Amino acid sequence: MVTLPHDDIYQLVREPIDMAAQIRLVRGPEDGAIVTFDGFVRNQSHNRATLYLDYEAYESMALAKMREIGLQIHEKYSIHRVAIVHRLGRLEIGETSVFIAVSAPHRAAAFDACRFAIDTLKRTVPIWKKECFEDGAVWADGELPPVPAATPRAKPAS
Amino acid sequence: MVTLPHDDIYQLVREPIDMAAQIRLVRGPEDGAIVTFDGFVRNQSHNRATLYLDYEAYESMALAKMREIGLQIHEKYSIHRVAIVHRLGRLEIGETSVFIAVSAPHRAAAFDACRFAIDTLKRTVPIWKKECFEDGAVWADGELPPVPAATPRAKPAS
Amino acid sequence: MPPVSQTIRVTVLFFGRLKDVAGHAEDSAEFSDAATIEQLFALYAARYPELAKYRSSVVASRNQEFAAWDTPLRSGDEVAFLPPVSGG
Amino acid sequence: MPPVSQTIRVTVLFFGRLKDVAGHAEDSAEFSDAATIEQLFALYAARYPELAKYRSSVVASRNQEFAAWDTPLRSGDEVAFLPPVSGG
Repeated sequence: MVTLPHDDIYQLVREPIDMAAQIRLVRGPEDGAIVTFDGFVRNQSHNRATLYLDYEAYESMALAKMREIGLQIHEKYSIHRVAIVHRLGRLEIGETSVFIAVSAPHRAAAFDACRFAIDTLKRTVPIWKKECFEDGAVWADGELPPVPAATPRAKPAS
Repeated sequence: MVTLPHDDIYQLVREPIDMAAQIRLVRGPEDGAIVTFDGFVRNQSHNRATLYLDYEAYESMALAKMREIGLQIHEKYSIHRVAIVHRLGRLEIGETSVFIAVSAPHRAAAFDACRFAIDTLKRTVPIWKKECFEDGAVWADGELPPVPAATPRAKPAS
Repeated sequence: MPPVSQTIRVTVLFFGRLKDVAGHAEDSAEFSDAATIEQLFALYAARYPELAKYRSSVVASRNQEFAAWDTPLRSGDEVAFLPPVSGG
Repeated sequence: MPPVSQTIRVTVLFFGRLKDVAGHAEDSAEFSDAATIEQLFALYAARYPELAKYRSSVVASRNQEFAAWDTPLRSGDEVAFLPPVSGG
């Protein structure tokens, strides 16, 4: 079991994300590489012009799941620090909704960990976006998180 | 043959790299993802404490090879823009030596292209670093670029 | 000895389109006997028939952990019904 | 008609540790007859014997393109001898 470094960053914010600040915070003198993922609002979805997006989260659980992703990538890859920041509320075209930065002594681990982090975030972190178009708003299609099929405790041996 | 977008960025610089500016420059309204690679000076090499690094390049060829990498990733992946910036001269611990940013509508292409770009840069772009330690300086171990084994033109059919 | 009370009181949260269908984000529910997350959902599906249509595209959590539908409820639990996630 | 001059004049560049061994970054060389990059390297290896030790860990370029050792030189070419690259 790996303990999470105290200087990892897991945040839900309602203001623009300062990416340069996050990059500085994950940077250590023993590192050599930082890979970042910056996900931002596209101007269209399924060929309809997007006006803006509105993000909401189950905040306490989302933060717990973000920390769990951090724990997983520390276990799987030789990385140093990670920052995972997701913005909530109304976001305009081009604004960053999620930013992930991973530092590591070597680049392969930083690439693998950053990619694992965003792929896992999109499948497991309870955050939802509503896409707002000229003629209305719809909840975006999403992914159903993997959930235990049955609880062993619910079926005690008789 | 893909033509390189005019707004791709290929630079050799002698001042600190403004990463936030590069990220802004590759960002387009039709994109949704930017992956960046930030390579910077580690505080040690082979367990010796590094004081600083000194980078030199065969500048005209290095820029040509950087552009060639851009062309390759535009051909291989569905990306929008790329910035590849390498710094030369004396770099202190923690300073960025190379920064690559790739924007794309979807994240998989951005990850693949950014990783291909740095992997290829490290094998093919004529740049060299001298590692300066307390007790002297050495040229870093590097990779021998792949070169054609023989020139067909040199052996005309007789 | 008096009989032990079986009353189970849980907090229930709805997110995304489920919040729109249920008409509210948070509620509380009470059971006089043992119940599972599945039974809790059925309670709301009976109250808001449109909710039943989403059953196959809903996952549940209990105390901020994804949970199987047969998970038994305990008093004080926070149960959430979550549509497919679309963060990032 | 006068005989066509065969003189080939090329610019030669050394980088990294090869620059240290050759003692300079740039030179120019002349051949009175056809020559290859290999022959150009041999010329400098004869002048700077330590250079010969690096032959197996050197690649050459001609006019900013990596080039095979048997590439024939043309007047005006810029040839560079490059040790293993270590950018990034």
